[in-house]
Amino acid sequence: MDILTLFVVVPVLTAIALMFTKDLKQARMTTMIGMLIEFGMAINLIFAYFRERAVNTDIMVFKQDMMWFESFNIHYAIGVDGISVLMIILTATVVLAGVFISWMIDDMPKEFFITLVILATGVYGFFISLDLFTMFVFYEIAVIPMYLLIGIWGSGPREYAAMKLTLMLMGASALLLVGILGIYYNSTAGGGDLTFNILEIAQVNIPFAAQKLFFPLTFIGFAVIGALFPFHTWSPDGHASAPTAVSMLHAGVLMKLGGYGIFRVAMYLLPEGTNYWSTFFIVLSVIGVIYGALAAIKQTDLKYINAYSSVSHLGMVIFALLMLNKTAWTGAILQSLSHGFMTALFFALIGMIYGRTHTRDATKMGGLLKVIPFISMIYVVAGLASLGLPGMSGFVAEMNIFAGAFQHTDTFHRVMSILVVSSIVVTAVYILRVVGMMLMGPVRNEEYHSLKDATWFERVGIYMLLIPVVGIGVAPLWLSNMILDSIKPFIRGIETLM
Amino acid sequence: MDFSYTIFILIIPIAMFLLLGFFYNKIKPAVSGWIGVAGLTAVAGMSYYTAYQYFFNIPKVAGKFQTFFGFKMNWMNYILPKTEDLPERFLAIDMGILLDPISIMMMVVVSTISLMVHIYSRGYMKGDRGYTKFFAFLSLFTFAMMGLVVATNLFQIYVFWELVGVSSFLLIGYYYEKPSAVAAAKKAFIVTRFADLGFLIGILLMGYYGGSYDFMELNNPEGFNIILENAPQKFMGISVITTALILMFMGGAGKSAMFPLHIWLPDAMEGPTPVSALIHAATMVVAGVYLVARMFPMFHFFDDGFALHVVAWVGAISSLIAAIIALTQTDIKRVLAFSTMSQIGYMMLALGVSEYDGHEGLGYMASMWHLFSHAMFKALLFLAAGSVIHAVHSNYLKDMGGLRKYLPITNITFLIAALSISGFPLTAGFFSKDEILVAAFEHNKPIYFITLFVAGLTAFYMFRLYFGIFWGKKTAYEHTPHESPWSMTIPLMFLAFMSIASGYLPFSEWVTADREAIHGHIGLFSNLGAIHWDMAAIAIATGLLGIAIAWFFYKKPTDYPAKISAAFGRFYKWTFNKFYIDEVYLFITHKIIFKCISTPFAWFDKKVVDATMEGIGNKTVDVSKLIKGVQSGKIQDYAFAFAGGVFILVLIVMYML
Amino acid sequence: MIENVSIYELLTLTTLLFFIGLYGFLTRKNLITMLMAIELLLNTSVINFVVINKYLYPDVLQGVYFSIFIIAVAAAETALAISIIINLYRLKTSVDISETETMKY
Amino acid sequence: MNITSFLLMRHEIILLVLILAMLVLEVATKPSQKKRLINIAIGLFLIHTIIGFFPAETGELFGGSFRTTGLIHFFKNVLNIGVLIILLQSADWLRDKVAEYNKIPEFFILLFSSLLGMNYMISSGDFLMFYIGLELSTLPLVALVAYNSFSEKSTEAAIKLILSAALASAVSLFGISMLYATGGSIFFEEIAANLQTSNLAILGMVFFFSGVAFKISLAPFHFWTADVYEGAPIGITSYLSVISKGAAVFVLMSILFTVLPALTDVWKNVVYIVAILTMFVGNLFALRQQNMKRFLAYSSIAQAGFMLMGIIHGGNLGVATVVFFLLVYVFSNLGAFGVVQAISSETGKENMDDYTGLYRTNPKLALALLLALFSLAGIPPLAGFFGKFFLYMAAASVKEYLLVFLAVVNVTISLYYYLLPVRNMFLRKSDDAIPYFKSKSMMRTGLVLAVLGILVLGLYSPLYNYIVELSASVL
Repeated sequence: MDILTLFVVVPVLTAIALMFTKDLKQARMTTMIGMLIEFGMAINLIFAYFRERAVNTDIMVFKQDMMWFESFNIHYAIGVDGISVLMIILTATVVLAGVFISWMIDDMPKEFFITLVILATGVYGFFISLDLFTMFVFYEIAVIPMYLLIGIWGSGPREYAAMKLTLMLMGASALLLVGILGIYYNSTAGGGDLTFNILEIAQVNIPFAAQKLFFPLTFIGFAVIGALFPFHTWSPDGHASAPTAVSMLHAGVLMKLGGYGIFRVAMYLLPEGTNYWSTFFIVLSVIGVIYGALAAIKQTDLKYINAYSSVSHLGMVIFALLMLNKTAWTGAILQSLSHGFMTALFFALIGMIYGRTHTRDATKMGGLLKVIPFISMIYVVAGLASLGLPGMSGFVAEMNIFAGAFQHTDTFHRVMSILVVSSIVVTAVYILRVVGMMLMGPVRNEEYHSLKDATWFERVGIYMLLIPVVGIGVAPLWLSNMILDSIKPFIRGIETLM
Repeated sequence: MDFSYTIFILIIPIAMFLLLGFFYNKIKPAVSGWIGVAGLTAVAGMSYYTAYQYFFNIPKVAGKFQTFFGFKMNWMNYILPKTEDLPERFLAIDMGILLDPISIMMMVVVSTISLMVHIYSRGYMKGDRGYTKFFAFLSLFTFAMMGLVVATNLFQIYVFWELVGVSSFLLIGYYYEKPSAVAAAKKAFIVTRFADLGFLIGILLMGYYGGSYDFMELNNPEGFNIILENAPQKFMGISVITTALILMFMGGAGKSAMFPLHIWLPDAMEGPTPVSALIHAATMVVAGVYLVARMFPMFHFFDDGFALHVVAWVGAISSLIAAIIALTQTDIKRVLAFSTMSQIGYMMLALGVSEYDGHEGLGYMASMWHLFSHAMFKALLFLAAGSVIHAVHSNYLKDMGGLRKYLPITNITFLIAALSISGFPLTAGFFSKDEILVAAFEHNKPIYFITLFVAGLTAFYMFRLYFGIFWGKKTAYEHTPHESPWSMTIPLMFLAFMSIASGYLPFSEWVTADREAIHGHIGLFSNLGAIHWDMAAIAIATGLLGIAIAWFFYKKPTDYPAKISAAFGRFYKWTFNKFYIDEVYLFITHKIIFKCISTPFAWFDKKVVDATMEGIGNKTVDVSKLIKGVQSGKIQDYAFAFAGGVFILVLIVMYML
Repeated sequence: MIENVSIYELLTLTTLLFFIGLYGFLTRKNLITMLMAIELLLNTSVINFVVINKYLYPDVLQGVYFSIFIIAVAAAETALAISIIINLYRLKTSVDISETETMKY
Repeated sequence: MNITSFLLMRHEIILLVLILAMLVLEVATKPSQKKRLINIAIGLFLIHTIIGFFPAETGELFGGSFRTTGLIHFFKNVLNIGVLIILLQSADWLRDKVAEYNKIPEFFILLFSSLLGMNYMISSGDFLMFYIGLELSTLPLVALVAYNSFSEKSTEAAIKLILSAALASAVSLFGISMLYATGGSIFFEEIAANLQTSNLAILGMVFFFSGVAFKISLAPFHFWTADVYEGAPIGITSYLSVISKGAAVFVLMSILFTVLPALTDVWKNVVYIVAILTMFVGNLFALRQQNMKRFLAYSSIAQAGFMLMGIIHGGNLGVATVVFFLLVYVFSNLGAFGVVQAISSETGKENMDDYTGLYRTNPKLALALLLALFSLAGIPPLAGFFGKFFLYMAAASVKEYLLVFLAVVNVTISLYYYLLPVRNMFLRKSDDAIPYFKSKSMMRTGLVLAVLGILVLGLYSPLYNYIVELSASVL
């Protein structure tokens, strides 16, 4: 079994093992072990990747190709480049942290962890697959468990939120499917087999008419899960109703599928389409950035605030991707990573605070710094990371994005870039607003004085997410280099047009 | 010459921060206090040693001080796309330590004040819950400020710029249970953040058009033509570079509380007094000045100094407004805050009126000198004020008076500082301020008169303060105020000494725009030149006039002040309310941004975007409700549908297609 | 092959019959009558087959055989239908079509 | 032609033997012993199913009125498996409900003869054989629908079915007669050879099409479906929804492809319109259903709409995808119906709300239903996804992107209502949830078979490749 397929196999085995567990203890131990193995593999993968990269100059390494459905030339084709490696590490970390955070899940723990693990399977598969069909399969595998996770273990209007989320994401994948089929049936320039293999499709240039038609389908198909305005409405409700670990996984990893897919499929395979449509989608993404930030100002529910800030941050990712230059793309990938860790951390903390105060309404809390200093300080740190404080991952990512954006000298791009840059102020406003309301000020509620600070497993989860946030922020060089050399082959297709 | 040890100037504070921060509940307060002092002593020692090495032991080259790098590493790279004449290339971002006269001077200032504040805080903060946390934050700030002053490039300066802002946020909000403190902290951070937006955009533009962030490359006059070729765009008649510079100055104005971005500074006084002394008087608030000084060649050469004129006038206006407002404030820390603002305005305008080479660069030297001496006496003023507050537990003049016999040391030191800031002869303030006046006089008459006027006002309100606190009416104190402990008075005395002594440093030889020793006017012990008594006389006269009026009004309680304020009426009210600038901001942020933008957005999101998505779903269900009657349960209807279906299909395929 | 009657008349006849049958099926309220209408419908096809066979392809007797089978099957169909209708009558004591409208929507 | 060549009709002959055997046993056994017949019959049919998998040679009989190819053979096996599962699932119902009326053997006789009719219909080589097969498959079904002769619903359903069916067959006969007139023969080859595009031919095609569409329950010929499904015993409902629909689709496809290639452009339009209409009608009606049987009825209508996408393609690829989808559909639908039947035969509850909190009381059943519904909705990695995806591929390969788009929109709609039972079973708790019960061994075997199919069929690609090979030979 090759190094990549294991990433899909291990979770499946974990799920199977989970079916035989009796109670919470066994279930969480099993999951933790499985996910620890996964995490170890992810760490190992990055070293393996560097070793391989040293001798192997292909776009993708660790390639595996297995014929699946011969008549359609559908393969089980996998492989990774630097970007997918990073995404896999992100996934492994967030999932493991999520397991720790949901250490005390009481209702149907076995089922919870099984569903969670299946979700993880889908995500891993998505990140390693090179074949559009395989990719699509894993994409849907990753999306569907959300319904059960939110619906069963959620809170508030969970049924509504779960249904909304599932339908919108599935509707998106419907568009995506049409786009993929369109790509498939144009994937050969006269003669030769049709193929789903991304790398092979990238060799032929798809007729412009087809690109014009299928780019928006593919793009929107992915952008919905990337919470692009105006397709973001599933995310606030979904996040708000989801249980902690699921919000973490969802905001931390699942929403990254969008940007990743746009980068890997839509823009890589349909460069001319990208060029043709970029203006339109840039406008959308910029609206998303500003709009998400401004909408977050008015929210009082912590999870809603984070959901909207995710809309804003991920809008930045899409914006950066559409800037079509290396710096911005590096920024986009970094932003995905940083947002992944940071938001996961945020949701973990919100979950802890909610578990203690039983409210998510920031206006009802106050002075938490006094009663639960550890959680509160970490919350402040996460907040600072989110508003792009130097030394945190967010700053590095945003700076790359801005620097890339400012390399366009025409007025349209300039205006858009300035709008996006100005979002950092709004971000500061809503972050500090929450910090001021919730953590600082006098303690509003007397029984808060009896609250306990984070437990050991919560601390483990927190540190797992905090370390990368700071790490990326302090020493971004190796990371950006790694991303850069993975981006080069992708940018080429675009640059020839510009 | 090897300066690599300077890296420890950064490492020690951050190490202290991590140590104190992670074990804030393990370490005993006393211990943490000593850790802080010890660390800072080491840092200060190293700074002094560096300064000594740099100014005395290193030969100048062609009469210029050279630039050294204590340390430099590549932190990140951007890719600049290839243009028609240039290939695709790296835009490197380094982290490092740059040593040249101004950075070393700043190192000395920061480490000195920080050390003093550490010592002072051991007494001032005794018995506070977050004692250890406080020292951790102080260390963080020291680290950030040091990183800022030794920055080798624009990007590094921005990085530490933000860190400074955050540590300022944390320290202002130190008493986080006081809502006012929280509000002040938020205000400070957000206002400066807004200013930094300009800074950031400026940096981005500069990076793209200048092709580098590195000061050495940007500030080297030979490279300017190339930059101008790469940046041909003209925007309202000025080149992109100048736009970038002005935007960067916006950031500087924000940090240095220049009009109209000064509103956060008075509120920032909510923080503990040592913090106000360190951050909001001596070091952080002069970061803007430092930035302009750092980029001085660009400011000076592009569009023949357009940006520099902006700096000059912003500085002048700020100093005037601040001085006027300071007249009427009753919270002593706020008075000091406004005087800080006005003094920084001095430094700005001094830079603004300065030229580049030789004696023309007098303003630059003056500004740096004033920065130095101001740091000393303003820190002293704050610490003394802190000692007073410590004694009477109030910030307001009305609760004070006749304290001179209770607090002798504080009284003396405060007096020295007040004299120094009023430019009393032979104090540090006298020398540095006079250089500024000369520079202004030589290059820009209107600004000169503003400056002179402000000097008078400064003298007046400082002594209003002094008499109000230590003389004036006999106030009855419920428990008699007592002099502060040694840990607090020693820094006072040291700084008092400095706020005289720093007047006798040969700045004109050390810190100049083109780094060549120039002919200063006042440098008594400098072998170059002697006092221009004509200029000095005017200044002294103004200062003494101010002091005299203050004496006349406030030494004994009189009713003149009431009369005057009544005479001014409306104007007085305006001044007292700081010209309602805060209210304007409040209106913009709350009424406009919150009410008119954010709320509608939230509404729009729920009611329009979301509703549309909902609507699609609901409509589908409605349709299915609508058509349910078709399934009527009657066979004959079914049969009719059947037949009709056939019929229509036939029609379609036969005639329509 | 009937003298001076062309295929067209016959086909027109069957078509008419077809629509009459359809009309009957759609309008009658009595299940038995509806069955008769069905018979009419089936018979049109029977006639069709015979006529087409006789007029167009007289050499092979496919149509004729087909028609025989149709008649047979129709008989079976009717028998089945009648039996079920009887069952309905047993339950509801009525053979009106309106008895069979309980399941809808 | 010698006697051995009759072995081409192996399926039919064995079925006939089974029917006769049941007749004999019916006479032979005492009423008290009749329950045994259930196991015997199922055992016999199992044997038949197994025999069906032995390789069979292809060829023609009766001068071409009966023909069999690899694909037809394979498809008959699919039907057998389906029927076997249905039998297993309805064994309990027979034992508990039907035995007292002493009508057990008839059930098998009728069911087998209906299946026999299907087989003949599938491998018919001329319209006569086709017509006989059609009727032979329909009439016993009517009897079966009316099987519970004391239930008014059942009777009503039967009447609706027989009358509509009669009308449909009459119309399609009328159409066949026209095709006969234009094609000059009732043999498929000859019609295919000398049929030209003419209004009469088109008219005949549409009439004929509507007759078959009725059996597939395509809109607007689908109205009987929901009512009959609701009224009929569940076993029969699943038979209707899976076997007879599947067979009809297969026949429609092979006739359209092999007999009416001359009219391809015309029938493509017809199929196109009907496909879109069917999908939307099925989904929109299914949205609000409460009765699980009606719900599944409409969902199966929508599924039929999807199948037409493969027919649109009009080539080998289309055949392969449709057959594969049918195979998958058999398992998915039977899984769903099986659970419904298990619950209804245990508690008599058939409403969606009765399923509330099912997972906490009967996790296995709930899981089976979940898988079945997800497979129907086309969620990977379940078989249904692959079935649907290949249909899209088929449609997209002839550039019918609009059709694919509408189809995926419908999938999204369908997902909504497929999730409703899931919501009730998993998301909600209920105090009066269906208490835990242990279903009989046969029922369990049936469900396990179905679930296994759902899980394995899609991922196991050689199966699909095999179908591709077979379908290459049919056209």
